[in-house]
Amino acid sequence: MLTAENTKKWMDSFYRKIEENKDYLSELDTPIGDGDHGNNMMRGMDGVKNSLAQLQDPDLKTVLKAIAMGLISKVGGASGPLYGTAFLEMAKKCSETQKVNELLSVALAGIKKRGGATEGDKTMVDVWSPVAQSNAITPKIIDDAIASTKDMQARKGRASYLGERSIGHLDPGAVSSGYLFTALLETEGTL
Amino acid sequence: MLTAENTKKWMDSFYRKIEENKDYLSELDTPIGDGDHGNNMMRGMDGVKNSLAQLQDPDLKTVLKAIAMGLISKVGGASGPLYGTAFLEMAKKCSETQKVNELLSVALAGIKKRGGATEGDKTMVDVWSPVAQSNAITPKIIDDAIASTKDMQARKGRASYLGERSIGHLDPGAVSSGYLFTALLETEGTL
Amino acid sequence: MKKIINEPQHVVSEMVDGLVRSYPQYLEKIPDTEAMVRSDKDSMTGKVGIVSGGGSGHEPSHAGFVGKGMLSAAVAGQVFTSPTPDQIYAAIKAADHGKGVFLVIKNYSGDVMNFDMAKDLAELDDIKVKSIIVDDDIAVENSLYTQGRRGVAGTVLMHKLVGAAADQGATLEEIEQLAQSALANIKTIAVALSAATVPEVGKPGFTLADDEIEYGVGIHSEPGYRREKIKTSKKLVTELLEKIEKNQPLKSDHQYAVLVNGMGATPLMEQYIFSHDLLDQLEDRQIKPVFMKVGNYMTSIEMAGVSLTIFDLVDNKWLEYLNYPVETIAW
Amino acid sequence: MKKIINEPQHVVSEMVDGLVRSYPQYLEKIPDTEAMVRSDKDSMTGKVGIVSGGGSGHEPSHAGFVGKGMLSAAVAGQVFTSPTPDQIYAAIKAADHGKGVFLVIKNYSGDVMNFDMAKDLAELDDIKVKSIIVDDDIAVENSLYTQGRRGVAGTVLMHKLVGAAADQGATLEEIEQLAQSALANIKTIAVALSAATVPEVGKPGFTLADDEIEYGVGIHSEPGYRREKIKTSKKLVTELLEKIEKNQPLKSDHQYAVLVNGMGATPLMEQYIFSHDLLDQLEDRQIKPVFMKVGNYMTSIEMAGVSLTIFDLVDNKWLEYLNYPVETIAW
Ligand SMILES: Nc1ncnc2c1ncn2[C@@H]1O[C@H](COP(=O)(O)OP(=O)(O)O)[C@@H](O)[C@H]1O
Ligand SMILES: Nc1ncnc2c1ncn2[C@@H]1O[C@H](COP(=O)(O)OP(=O)(O)O)[C@@H](O)[C@H]1O
Ligand SMILES: [Mg+2]
Ligand SMILES: [Mg+2]
Ligand SMILES: [Mg+2]
Ligand SMILES: [Mg+2]
Repeated sequence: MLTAENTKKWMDSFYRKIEENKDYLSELDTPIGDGDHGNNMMRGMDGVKNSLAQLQDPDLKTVLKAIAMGLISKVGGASGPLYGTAFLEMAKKCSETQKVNELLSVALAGIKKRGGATEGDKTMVDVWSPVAQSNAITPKIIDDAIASTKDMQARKGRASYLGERSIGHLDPGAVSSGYLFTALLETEGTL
Repeated sequence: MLTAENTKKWMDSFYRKIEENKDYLSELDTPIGDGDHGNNMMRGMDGVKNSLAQLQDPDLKTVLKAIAMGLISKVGGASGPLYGTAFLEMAKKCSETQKVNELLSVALAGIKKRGGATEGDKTMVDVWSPVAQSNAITPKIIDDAIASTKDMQARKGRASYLGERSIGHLDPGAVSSGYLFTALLETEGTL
Repeated sequence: MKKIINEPQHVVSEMVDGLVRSYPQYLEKIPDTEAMVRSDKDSMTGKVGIVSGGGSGHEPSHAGFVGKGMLSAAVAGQVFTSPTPDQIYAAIKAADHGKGVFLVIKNYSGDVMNFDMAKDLAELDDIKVKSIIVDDDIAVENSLYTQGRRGVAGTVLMHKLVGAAADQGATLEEIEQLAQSALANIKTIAVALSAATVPEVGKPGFTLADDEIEYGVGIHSEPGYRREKIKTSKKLVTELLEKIEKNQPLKSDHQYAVLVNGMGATPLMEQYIFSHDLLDQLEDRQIKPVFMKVGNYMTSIEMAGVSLTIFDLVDNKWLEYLNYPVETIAW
Repeated sequence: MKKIINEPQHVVSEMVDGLVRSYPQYLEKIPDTEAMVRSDKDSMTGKVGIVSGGGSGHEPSHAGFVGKGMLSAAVAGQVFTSPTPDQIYAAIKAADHGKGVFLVIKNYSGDVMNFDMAKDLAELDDIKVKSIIVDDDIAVENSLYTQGRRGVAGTVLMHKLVGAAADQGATLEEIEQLAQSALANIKTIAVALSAATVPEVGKPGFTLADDEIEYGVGIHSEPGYRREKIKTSKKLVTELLEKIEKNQPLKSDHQYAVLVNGMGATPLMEQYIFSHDLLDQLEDRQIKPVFMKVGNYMTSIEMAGVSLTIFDLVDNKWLEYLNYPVETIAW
């Protein structure tokens, strides 16, 4: 169950993972993208941190919306509207349910709609989809999902310009999504 | 005594020296100029060769004028109008006298007037002047004159931008003038 | 990385400030954004607004084309990164004068999604918004199963067309129609001699050997379709022109507009030589462009190279739009 | 050397052909020369002709400024080499419409002497010719015993002034007077990050380490006054502004025009950031320029760097001339 409190903790943990892996994410984005995914996510999470810091006693919906707006208004790259849309959709749904898997399902639907990608296109969808569909998220589900993008040929995003040459590299957005779900796993009280 | 015939031979010989030393002249022009003196002189002497080739049985005046126009219309750099003026002045004077030292004197005056340089300014004048003033040109006069430019500080032309840093380098225009006079020395019947 | 900058993370805000302060007669900054709107507000009254933008690093695009007869506003994202929806939305609001706003978007997933979200925001405010997604770069084979072709220098010609139409009072629907029919006739292809360095990254997006070039590179160092040893300008023209021809036949009874675009570090000397060879090879096909521009219009920071855009002027009106007078910094 | 060219010895003729063929509405080539004259002949009738030129490699100078309200003709020499008298003379003849011709010459011994000989030729034909020798580069200490200061980017502002005056019907004497009084108030200083490569030479005119810059470099790779490690844009501005101030005090009650000029390979992004810092530091002196331009106007092939020109508008008329409308490729 998501609450305002544990969602903030989740974001603290995600922030630290992005901070630690900023250079790695940008490196992953270099052979098959434009080398900025780490910088983009860091800028976004700085935005999230600032938005959240300004809230006093917020409810869950306010927290989720602030996360969305922080990402949307700071990232700019493809990942911004995608992550942003995910949290926006969760914010819309959270008055109805606070169950993690139900919220992740609407988030996934939002990402798919915004970006037009589907499973197998070598994008973050390939991590969001198995995670959202599992009844119990495990490190293995996350890691397998990330690893599955390696052998895919990209059909969306910048990596798609490379055609077959995109095969053999992990998708950077899949890796950052992995951090998001690992952070979620580690946040007491969310699952 | 200059004649149409020996002047053409003189130019043949000067052409070959420029051709052989084109890179060396440009190299000399690199530390204290813009590295193009060899290219400039080569373009000029190609112009001279073409102009002369078009003449049928020319007199001395026509030959000297053709040399001047070849240089003036092809070089562009500082050396073009200077060498060009020198031969133009000789063309003007040659109906009166064909004596080499008298012709070189009016040529020198033309160079000085055109460029405003005087002896000691580290330019071609420092070779033209001792040569024009000597009753008998010798290799030693030429070589000493060239060498004298090494320790001078440039006060005219591009090299003057360097101030004291121009000291310690031969002046490229002095060196090419040296080839001109060596070629003259080597041309039977001119002196 | 050797650049005239201060802190790499501030390049965009300092650049935008430098731009609007240097050219107050053309540009005004929209407060709290990196978006810029035309200073000459009167020239927008009663007309459809035209908004463009994208990542920074393509200067003079996009702000250099803001002004009477061309763009109403432009949004500058981080270097090579789409601007965010809130900023685009601010530009839309500033450009709207009751007749709606037309967005010129380059086909990159980031740009498309961010502009899309901005459109959603504007529509909530009852601003009518339509858009064109420019995908003129023929380097990438088009396919339903990819992001599709990228938007590059042809975007500048698109700005000119829709800007002129808007200034002449065209409606939002007419402008959308114009943009769509023109887009199908605009093709671009580039060759790079060196890559750009994003200040925050600090090293070039790719590396080419001292004698190597790459065909088909995008404006953010996206990979092209072939690397080989540097060739003469004549041969580069041949390669690029044949590539264009494969996508859009060049016909002697058509009228063409041509844009030879420097990528940033390539001197005009080389661009003019390239143009000379291009005009020769078009002449071989009995084609003499009726409109031509040569210079740095859609750059990739300090990348060396050129792109060639050929615009088949199927509709007579388009040439008129290209020649329509504008007041901008860079057209 | 990686360039988009064919044979190095043909760069100038191919460039000139490319230029006139790309822009026939502005330029016409004078047969058998590398000189170009305004296509719009009517705009020259009854007016003093303005002719400029110099070595090639400074594009868009000088032909980019040929057109109504600015230059009548421009002559392109070999790269970094003065044009020859016969070519300059051809341009003078094409520019003369009975009111005489004014020459804008940059202070290099080659240019001065070649233009001088052209003047002699023109005077033999009874064409009245006057001239200004532009020497705005303050990097070199001026002295009676040297060639004196070089002519650099300030020349572009000189073109604008005399071109506007000529278009408004000024006499040759009035133009000479205008040029002389303006010249005393135009000061320029540059900083280079890398050098240019003349195609026929094939290697850069000088080399700077990866973290080195040089202040005071000329537009043909002439040496400057100091090398040091690269600094922030703010500090570069401080250095250049103080150097200018030593030559010409900056006063809060004067009006200034400013030209920030890219040397060829420096992207506009950096030029705008530099401009931002410049405007800050001028503001510290209570100065806000009344006229400003930022871009590549007087380049040095693919040299990286910028030059800063400050023009003290002592006479009110000068601002009017700067703002006077022109029809050129590059102003
Ligand atoms: N259309 C899309 N649908 C889903 N995910 C996408 C799409 N386009 C890009 N992505 C994701 O975004 C990631 C790249 O993000 P980022 O580098 O921040 O943006 P940009 O590509 O604009 O530089 C990719 O690795 C991929 O996971
Ligand atoms: N004012 C002058 N008077 C006499 N000789 C000069 C003058 N200026 C330059 N020179 C000569 O010209 C030479 C340089 O010629 P060159 O390199 O062909 O021209 P540029 O300097 O225009 O590149 C110098 O070495 C010097 O001898
Ligand atoms: Mg990226
Ligand atoms: Mg030289
Ligand atoms: Mg990006
Ligand atoms: Mg020279």
